[in-house]
Amino acid sequence: MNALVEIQNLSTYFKSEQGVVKAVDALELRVHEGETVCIVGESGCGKSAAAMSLMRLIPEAVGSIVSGEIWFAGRDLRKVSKEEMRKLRGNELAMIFQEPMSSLNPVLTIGEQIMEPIMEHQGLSKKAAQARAIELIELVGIPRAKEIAKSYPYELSGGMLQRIMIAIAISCNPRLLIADEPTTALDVTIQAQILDLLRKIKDEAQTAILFITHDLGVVAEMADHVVVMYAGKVVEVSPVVELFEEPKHPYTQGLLRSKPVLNQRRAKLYSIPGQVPNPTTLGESCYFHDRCDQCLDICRVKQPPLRDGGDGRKVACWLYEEESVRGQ
Amino acid sequence: MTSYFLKRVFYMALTLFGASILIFFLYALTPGDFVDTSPKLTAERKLELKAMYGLDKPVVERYFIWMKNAFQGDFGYSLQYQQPVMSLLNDYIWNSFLLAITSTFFTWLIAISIGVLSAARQHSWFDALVTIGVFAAMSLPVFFVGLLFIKLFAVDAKLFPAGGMMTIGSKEAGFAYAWDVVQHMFLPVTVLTLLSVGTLTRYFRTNMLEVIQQDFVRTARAKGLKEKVVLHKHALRNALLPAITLLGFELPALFGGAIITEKIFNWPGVGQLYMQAFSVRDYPLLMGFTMFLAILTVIGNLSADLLYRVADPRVRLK
Amino acid sequence: MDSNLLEVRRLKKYYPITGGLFGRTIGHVKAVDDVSFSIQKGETFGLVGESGSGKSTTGRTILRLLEKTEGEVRFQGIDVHALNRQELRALRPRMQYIFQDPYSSLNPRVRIGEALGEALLDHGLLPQTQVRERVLEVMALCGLAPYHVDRYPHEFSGGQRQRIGIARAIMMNPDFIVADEPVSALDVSIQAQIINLFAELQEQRKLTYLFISHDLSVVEHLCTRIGVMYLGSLMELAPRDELFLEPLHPYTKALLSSVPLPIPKKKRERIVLQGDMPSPANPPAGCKFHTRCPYVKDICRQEVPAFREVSTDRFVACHLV
Amino acid sequence: MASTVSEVAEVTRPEQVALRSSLWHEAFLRLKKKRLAMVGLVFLLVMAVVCFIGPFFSPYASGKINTAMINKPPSFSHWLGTDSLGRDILTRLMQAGRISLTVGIASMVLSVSIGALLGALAGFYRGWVDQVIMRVADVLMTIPGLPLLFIMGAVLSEWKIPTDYRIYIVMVMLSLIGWPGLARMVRSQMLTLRESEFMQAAEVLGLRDRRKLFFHLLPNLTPLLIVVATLNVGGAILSESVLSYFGLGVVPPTPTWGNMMDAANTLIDFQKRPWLWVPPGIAIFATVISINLLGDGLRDALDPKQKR
Repeated sequence: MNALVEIQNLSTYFKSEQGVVKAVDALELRVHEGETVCIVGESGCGKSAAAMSLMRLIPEAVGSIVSGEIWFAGRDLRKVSKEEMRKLRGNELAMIFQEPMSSLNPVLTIGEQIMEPIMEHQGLSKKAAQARAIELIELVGIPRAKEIAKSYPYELSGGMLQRIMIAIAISCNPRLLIADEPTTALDVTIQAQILDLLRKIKDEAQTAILFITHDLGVVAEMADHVVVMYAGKVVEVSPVVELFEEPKHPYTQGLLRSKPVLNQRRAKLYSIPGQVPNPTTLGESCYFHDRCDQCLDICRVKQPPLRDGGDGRKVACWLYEEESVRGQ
Repeated sequence: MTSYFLKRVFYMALTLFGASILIFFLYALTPGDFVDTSPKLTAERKLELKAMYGLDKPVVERYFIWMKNAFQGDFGYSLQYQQPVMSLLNDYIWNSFLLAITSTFFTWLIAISIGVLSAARQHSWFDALVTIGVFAAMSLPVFFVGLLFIKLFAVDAKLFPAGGMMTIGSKEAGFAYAWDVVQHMFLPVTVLTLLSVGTLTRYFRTNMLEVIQQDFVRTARAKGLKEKVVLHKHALRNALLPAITLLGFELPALFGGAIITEKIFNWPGVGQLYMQAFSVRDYPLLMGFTMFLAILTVIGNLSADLLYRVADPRVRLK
Repeated sequence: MDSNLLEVRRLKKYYPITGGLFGRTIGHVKAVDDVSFSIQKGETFGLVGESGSGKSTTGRTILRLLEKTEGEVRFQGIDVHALNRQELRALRPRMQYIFQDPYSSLNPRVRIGEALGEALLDHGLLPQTQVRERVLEVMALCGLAPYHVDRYPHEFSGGQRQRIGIARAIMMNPDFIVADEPVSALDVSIQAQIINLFAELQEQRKLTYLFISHDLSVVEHLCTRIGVMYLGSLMELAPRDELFLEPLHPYTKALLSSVPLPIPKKKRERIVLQGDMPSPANPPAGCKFHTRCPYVKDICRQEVPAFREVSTDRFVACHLV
Repeated sequence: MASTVSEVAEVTRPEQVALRSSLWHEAFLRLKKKRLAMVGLVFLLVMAVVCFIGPFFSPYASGKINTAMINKPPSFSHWLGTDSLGRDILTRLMQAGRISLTVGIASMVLSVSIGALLGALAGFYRGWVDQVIMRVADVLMTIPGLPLLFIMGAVLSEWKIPTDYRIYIVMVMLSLIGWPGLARMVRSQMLTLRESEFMQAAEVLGLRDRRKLFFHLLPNLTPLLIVVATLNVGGAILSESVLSYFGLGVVPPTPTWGNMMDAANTLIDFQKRPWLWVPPGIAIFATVISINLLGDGLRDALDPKQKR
C-alpha cells in the first residue's frame, strides 16, 4: 500500500535570539489513506512545527525548512510552486488548531468563514456555497444551522467553534486532515464530543488524520500509528497497541509511567528527572541521555539512528542496537 | 448600552463645565482687553464700551452671562470684526474643513497602504525605510516645514502660490476657479499630510504586524486563501477596527483648523482667524473658538467610542 | 468535628450584572452558589469540575482574595470573612495559595530570593540575618539550587517556576494551602515531579491541601476526598475510592467516562454528554445539570435537588439517587 | 503561527550559569543592538556636548553687536553666517540649543513627576481621589494642547512677566499640558498591575501596602516612565519652538531655536537670507528625531515581551 504522506529527512530550523533551534530534526513520517497517525510529545518537541512544515506555513520570520522531502499523493510538496501549494491547502490538506476561539476571524460571520474555501477551491457560487455551509454546520452536529451561520465567533462556545473549524476543514473533502492539539483547550466532556466527531469523519469519509497531541490518553483513543518526538527528533514509531503494551524507548517508557491513570493507583509517580534540554546547545549526543535511567557510554557521544525493527516498529535508541554497532 | 451612554454624557457635561471655567477665567483674569489696548479711544468712551460689552460687571456674573448665552448658541461678539462669533466661525470654518478633509483623506490612504505593504514585506529594506520615514514625519516642526516649503517650492521654484486660497484679484469662475484653489491647497495639504502621516502609519504598521501574527490569519492561510485576501480581508479588517476610534478623534482637527499651517500659508480658515485674534486680543472670539474646540473634542471622543461599538461585533451587543 | 481545619458553609459568590438606564443590577453571575464542605487536618481535599464550574472562585473566596456574597468560611474556628484588614493580614501566613500560572504570579522585576524572603521580613517572623538561610533551606526542599536565589522569574522553566511558587507558599510554615490547578500548565514529565513534590511536602510538614483541578487522574492520585462541581454547585462529594469506583451522580459518571485512558483497545461504555455547560448568569431551573443529563426526569426540571448525605461521608445532589 | 513561535520561546531557556544577572544590564544590551536608537543616542550626546561646551570655544560667545558684520552669508569665519545684529549664527545656535534642551528636559521632569505621582495616586487609591484627579485631567485634555499653550502664552505677555523669568514659566506651561496624558497612562498601568496575579500573590502573603507599592508596583512602572519621559522631551522641544516662534514663549534676548526662526517673519530675511532661519529648524528636527528613535528603542529594550 502506498502512503498518502511520506516525509523523509525533514528538517525545519527556527531562528531565535540564542541561536538556531532545530525545531524539526530529520523527521520521518508516513500516513496511509484512511489512517490516523498521532504525533505525541511535550511542548517544544517540534510536533506542531512538523505539521506547519507539512502545510508549508512556517512564517519566514520564524524559520524555514532546510532539508528533506514531503511526499503527498505522489508530489513533493517542497517542490511545488507557492500558488500550487495554496491550492492544495484547505482543499486536499486541511488543518484545525488548538485554540478555536482565536483561530476564527472575530469580525467575519461563521457562515462567511466556512464559505471562503468552498468558493475558492470548488468554484461554487455564493448561493451554493451558502447552502453547503449550512449543510456542513449540520453535519458537524450543530443545531439551528441557519442562525449559527449568521453569528459571530464570540457568540459561540469553544466546543462549538472547534466544530466550526472542523466544518471548514472538511468543506472540500480533504485527503489529509491535520489536527494540532484540537482538544487541549477544551473541557473533557467537550473533548469527548470532538473526538467522537473526528472518528466519525474518519470512518465515513476515509480521511487520513495526522493528530498532534501531548495527551497519551487521546493517543490511545485515536491513533492507528504513533510517532513519539523528543527535542525535534523522532524517538519511536509504532502501531498504537504495541506502543502502550511494550514501549521501547526509555523516553516513551518514562512518559507512560509518569502519567497518573484513572483507576490505577500508584503510591508514587515515576518522574523523568531534569528537564527538556536547551535546543540551541544540543550536541552530538542522544538528546535524552541526561534524563535517561538506562544511559550507556555511547549515548553521551553519538546520536542513535531511527532503526526499523522489522515488526513495523522503529526506535532510535542504542539499547536496541547490536553490540557490534554500539562498540564503534 | 443606554446607561453607559448616559454616564458618558454626564461626564461630558462635567468636563465641558470644567473647561468653560478654565477658559473663561484664563481670559477674564488677564489684564487688558480689546478696549484697553485700543489707543484711539478716550477714557469715557472706554467705560461706555465696557458697559456695553458687560465688562464692568463682576467676574463671576460675567461667567454666568457668558454660559447662559453659550447655551443659546451665542458665543459672544467679536470686538475686532463686529460680528457674532458664531457667524464669524461659520464664514471661515468651511475653508478649514476643505483643507483638513483633503489631508485626512491622503493621510489615511497613505498610512493604510504603507501599513499593509510593510506587513506583507516585513524585514525588507522597504520596511526599514518606512520606519525611518515614520520617525522623520513624527519629528517635523510644523512651522519650519511650512516655511521651508514656501521658500523652496513657491519662492525659489515658483511651482505653487505661496499662500492664500486664490490668486488675489482673480475673477475666475467654475473650473478655472477650482483649479486655482487646488493649486493653493497643494502646499498646505502636503504639509498637513506629512505631519499626521507618521503617527498614523506607525499605528497601522504596528496593528497589521500584530494582526498577521494572530491565529485566525494562520487559519485563513491554512484554508488556502489567496495572500491578497488574507491581507486585505482578514488582516486589514481587524487592523482597521481599532482605527475607527481615531476617526472620532479627528473631529476637532477637521473643524478646529490647522492653526499653524493656516497661519503660515495665510489660508483663510478658523486657525488663521484665531491667530489674528491673538494679536489684537479679541477675547470673545478667542473664548468662543476655544470653547468650540473643547466641545468638538468631547463630541469626538464620544463618537469615537460609539463608532467602535458599532463596528466591532464583539462589543456591539453588550 | 474539632479535627476540621476548614469549614465552608453555604458559601455564595455572585457577581452582579448591571444594565438598564441607571446601571441597576439586573441579574447575577452565580459563580459559587451555595457550597458547603469541610476539610480535615492533614487531608487533601480535591475540587474538580470543568472551566466555569466555580472551583477557582471557591478557592479564592475561601482565602478571601474575593469577598463572599453569603455564607461562612471558618478556618481553625475563625470566621475569615469577619476579620478586619489587620487581623486578616496576621492570619495570612497560616493559609497560602498556589497559582495555576507560576509565571504571572511572580513579579518579573523581583529576584527569587527576595520574592521568597519578603513575607518573612514583612511579618517579622525572622530577623533579617536568618532570612537568607531559611530561603535557601526551603529552596533546597523544593528542588531548587542555591544559585537560583539571584535569578529573575523569566530565567526559569515552567516546572522550576512552579517549584518557586510552592516554595513561596510553604515559606511561612502554613497549615493550609489552596493549590489552584498547580500542574495544569506543565508537561507530563514535569507534572509528575511536581505532584510528587506536593505529596512529599505534605508528609514532611503535615500540610492540608485544597487541590483544585480539572484533571481527574491527578485528583485521584493526590486527594483523599473529592467534591465535584458543576455550574457553581457541588454535585457530589465522596471519599476517593467511593467516588472513582462507584460514582453516584450522573455528571460524575459522565465526567469519569470522558477521560481518555492511555489504554488502547479498552472499549468502555462511554457517556458522551450533549451540548455545552449553560451560562452561570442564567443557570437552568431545577437541577442545574438537567439540560445535559441523560437520565433527566420531570422533577429535575422543577425542583432543585438537595445536597444530602446518602451514606457515611457521601453527599449527592440528585433526585435519582 | 503563534503556537510555533511560543513553542520556540518555551524551549529556549537561558540555562547558562551567569552569576548575578541584572534587568537593567540586560535591557542595555538589548538597546545596544538597536542601530537606529544608538544613532539617536550618540547624536543627542554630541548635540548636548556641542551646545553646552561649544560656546566656550567660540570667539563670538559674548554675542556683542557688530555693525560691520550684519546679515553676512556663511563664510569661513562665520560658518553659518551672521544675523541682523552681526552675531555669529553658529554660536547663537549652540546657545539657543542650551536653552531649548534645558526647557525640554526640565518640563519633562516636571510633567513626569506630576503625572506619575497623580496617576499612581489615582490608580492605587481609586475612589474619590481617582475621580478628582482624572476629572481635572479630562478638562485639561479637552482643550487641544496648542490653543491652550497659545492662550497661556498670550496671558503671560499681558502680565508683563520679565523676560528672564519667562523661560521658567514656559517650562511650567509645557508640563501643565503634558501631565494629564501621562497621569492617565500611569493610572491605567497601575490598575492593570493591581489586578495582576503577582499582586494577588502579594495579598496572599499578607504584605503591607507600603511594600506592595514601593517594592512591587512602582518598579514595574519605571520602564514605561523612562520611555514616556524620553518621548516627552521631544514633544516639549517642539512645543517650545512653536510657542517661541510666535513670540508667545521664550522671548529675545534669551535665544532658543524657536525664537531664532522669528527671522522668517521678515519677508526679506525669509526670501533672501535662509541661513538665518534654516539652521535652527534643522537643529530642532534632528534633535527631536533622535529623541524619538531613542525612545522607540528603549520601549523595545525595556519591555521585550510587548513587541517583537
